[in-house]
Amino acid sequence: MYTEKVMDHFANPRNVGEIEKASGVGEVGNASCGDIMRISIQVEDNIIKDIKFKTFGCGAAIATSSICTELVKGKSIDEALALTNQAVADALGGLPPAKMHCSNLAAEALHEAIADYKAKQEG
Amino acid sequence: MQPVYMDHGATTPVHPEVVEAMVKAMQANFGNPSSVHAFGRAAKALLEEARVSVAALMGASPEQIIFTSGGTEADNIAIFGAARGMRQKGKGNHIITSAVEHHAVLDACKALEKEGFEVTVLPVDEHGQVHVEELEKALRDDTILVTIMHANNEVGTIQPIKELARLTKARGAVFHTDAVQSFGKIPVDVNDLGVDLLSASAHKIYGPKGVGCLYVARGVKLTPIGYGGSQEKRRRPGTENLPGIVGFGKAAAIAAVEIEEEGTRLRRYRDRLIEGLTALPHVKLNGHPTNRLPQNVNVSFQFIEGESLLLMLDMKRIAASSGSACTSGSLDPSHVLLAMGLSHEIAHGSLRLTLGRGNTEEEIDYILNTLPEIVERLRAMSPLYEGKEVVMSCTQRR
Amino acid sequence: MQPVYMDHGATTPVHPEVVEAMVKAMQANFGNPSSVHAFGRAAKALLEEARVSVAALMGASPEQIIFTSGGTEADNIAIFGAARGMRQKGKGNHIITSAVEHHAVLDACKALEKEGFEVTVLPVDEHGQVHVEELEKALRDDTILVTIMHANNEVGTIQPIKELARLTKARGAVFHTDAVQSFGKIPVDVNDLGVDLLSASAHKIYGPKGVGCLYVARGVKLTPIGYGGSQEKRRRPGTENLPGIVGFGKAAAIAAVEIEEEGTRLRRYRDRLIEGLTALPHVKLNGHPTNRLPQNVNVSFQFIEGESLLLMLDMKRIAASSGSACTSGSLDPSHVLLAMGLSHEIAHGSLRLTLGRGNTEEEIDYILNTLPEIVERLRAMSPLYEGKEVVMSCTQRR
Ligand SMILES: Cc1ncc(COP(=O)(O)O)c(C=O)c1O
Ligand SMILES: Cc1ncc(COP(=O)(O)O)c(C=O)c1O
Ligand code: FES
Ligand code: FES
Repeated sequence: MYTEKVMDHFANPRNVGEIEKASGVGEVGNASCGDIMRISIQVEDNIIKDIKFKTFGCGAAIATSSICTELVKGKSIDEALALTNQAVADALGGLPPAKMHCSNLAAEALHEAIADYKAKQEG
Repeated sequence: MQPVYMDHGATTPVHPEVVEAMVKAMQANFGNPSSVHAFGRAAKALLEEARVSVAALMGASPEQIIFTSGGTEADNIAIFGAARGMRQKGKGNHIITSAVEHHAVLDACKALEKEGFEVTVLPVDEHGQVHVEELEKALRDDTILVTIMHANNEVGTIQPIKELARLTKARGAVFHTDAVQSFGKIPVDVNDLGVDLLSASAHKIYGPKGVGCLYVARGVKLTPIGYGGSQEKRRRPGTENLPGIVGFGKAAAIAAVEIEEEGTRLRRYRDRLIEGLTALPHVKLNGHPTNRLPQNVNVSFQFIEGESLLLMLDMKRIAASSGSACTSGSLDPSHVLLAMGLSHEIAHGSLRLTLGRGNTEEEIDYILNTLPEIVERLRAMSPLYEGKEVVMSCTQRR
Repeated sequence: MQPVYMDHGATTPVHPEVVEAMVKAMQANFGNPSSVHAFGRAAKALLEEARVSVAALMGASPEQIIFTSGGTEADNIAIFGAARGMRQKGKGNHIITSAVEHHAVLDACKALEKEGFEVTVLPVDEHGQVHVEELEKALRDDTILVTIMHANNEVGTIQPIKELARLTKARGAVFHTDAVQSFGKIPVDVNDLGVDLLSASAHKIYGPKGVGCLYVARGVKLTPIGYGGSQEKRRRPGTENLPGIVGFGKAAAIAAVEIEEEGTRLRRYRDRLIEGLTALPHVKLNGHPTNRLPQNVNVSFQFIEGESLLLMLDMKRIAASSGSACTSGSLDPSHVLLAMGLSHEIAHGSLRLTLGRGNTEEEIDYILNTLPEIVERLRAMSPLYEGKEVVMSCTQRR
């Protein structure tokens, strides 16, 4: 069902947790549909220095959260914003069709976290 | 350690003696039971022998058993057959079922709604039980069919079939029960239960997949749903699945001998699991505390989701199942858990362990030792869970 | 001498490698293909492997194959499904079939008549063939489904499916063919034939009883006839008959290798039998002289009745079948033979010998040596027969 890469990120998720005093936090989904994802980022000089996630969801949800943090850690905000759900799925070697929406969530949570960061900057 | 199979509610390993009987039926007795020659007669004899053995395990007469291609088809033949048959006789138009039925029953009833039948779906209580008073309220003069399962496949709750059937028959309607999960596991006697129609399936009792049966009491009219040859009194046409049926017969014969002892053994394992798992924080037993199948354990772990739990268990070589929608790719979690009043979130965190012949005391220990760690690990990743149990990261714990 | 099995049209022995594959599927891979754990994934892999192999033997893509519980169910899913599906789309109401179809097709069409569909039954010629012009005449703007078998089970006549399908599809109707008797015996290619739906059955090609499949071309809408789980794209719900399906896959793989050589071999036996038997007095070949299945021999012996003939053959350890009503307990003899214009009397005297893998040259000799005596013996008892061949009583002859 899942690729080896998915199972690797599921079994050994990278960057699990929560950043205290994060620059931005994004949370998407709801428990009724079975996915909740929260991503917190620490930004310095427009670079994502640190990123952590917490996820309530299926194997694909956990794996996409994990790879998403790995893909953008150390990247600029603009590079992170360019990350699409397809890129997340591709980085995992693909997802089953029924599980594509899980990768949406990871990208969305990241974008939310960046929006939160920007809002704080402006505010 | 061998992989631990605790998903007997989904399907069971095939008993070695069943395999043996099936191989013999394919090698030495491959004839078509409808043929008049020696090959045909030998096949026919095997077919009828299996019918005797399956009938015996439910206290029926052999001629009351129709072999089908599984539990789903048995349910469909019973429900479409009885509903259309009764309507043709002008008896009415109203069907009653429950909210926790298998999809083979629920979706058949939904399809009948499109044909103009009216369907009442009875609610269940927090343990998944149908109350007799609910049926009493729902029964009408034009009720023609009541279909309520004997034991639930997800939470193991056993329904008061005897009372439900008596009430139904007093009103002149037909009573069907889906006994796919109870047949061969707890005593099932069609006369004692007082049902008109009863479905069972071989692959839940160490028989092969693709075979089931329907008990049909004398005098019950069924409009066929399939057309073809005159096999099984025209109620289920098509060349009989002889090796499968022979396997079902053998499985029923073995179950008849083992049912009591196995029931006692599995009940003990079940209770150990329930006790051990519900002792963990934020865990809830699903289903009836006592009136449940000996082989069924169903618990919800708050803050975590079922598929991830199954995958982690799988990595520890434990096979189980869940009522989370994420395992099925659909949106809503198990309709059974929702009907019992569980929130979506709690339903998503459900785990079903269904025990069987091969399970051992050591396996119960293994589960009880392995699960807490996995649950804690997943909770540590969960944004819903902020308890202090997560002070140590799970990787350190390993 | 071993008993001589010449009833492969009714069912075939299961190939030893098929049995082996099924045993493995039951012992090592008993999981439910819908389960997410390792047992389930292994079972799922086997299921899909079988689908590839069955699809390959008919030039289809695996995702176009739906596994069913046999040829009968495949026919029913196709016919009810397409007819109701097309009517729902408002395409019309008219179905065309032929007079020589299997009961799984004919009786399904009859049942649809009760639902308000109109059914035209095409006649056949004296060889059992449907003429393309007859279809041309029958097609209407509201024709939604044409169902005509590839090869006949009783007389082996092959229909001009390619032309029939082309004509049908040019009028926007769905074309179904029952290929239960031809699949694995003669080349069957869904694209070459140009059909939308095609039924096959495992137990006619040395696979197990209780499994079949339906090919469904892309874009063909089928209203389901069964309800339950979401297996087989909801077109055939219920836990998959995994050992059976694995056996079907294996049987198809073997057939792919053997089909040509076996066809040539059986054609030779067939022609020897036809030549030898029709050389006897008052014997008539039924079915097409050349355009027939390699394994099918069907002759009528005037003045005698099929069941007695079968019983006498059975005493000589020969297993065969007949289109006589007496073998089925009904009143009318084979509808196929009657549709071909045979009188009741001649139809009653029909004998079908269907050849297969196990048959040998010696067995052909044995039949050719044994049958004349039996025929003569029965004729000697027949009030219809007053020929002088009966001067000597048959007991003296032995
Ligand atoms: C309660 C119940 N009914 C019906 C079925 C369907 O049986 P089968 O898989 O044999 O079609 C099942 C099992 O899947 C079941 O648990
Ligand atoms: C032409 C034809 N169609 C359908 C069937 C039915 O197939 P099954 O016995 O697998 O249901 C048969 C065989 O019995 C057949 O010969
Ligand atoms: S979280 Fe449910 S499908 Fe991914
Ligand atoms: S002669 Fe006896 S049934 Fe036909």
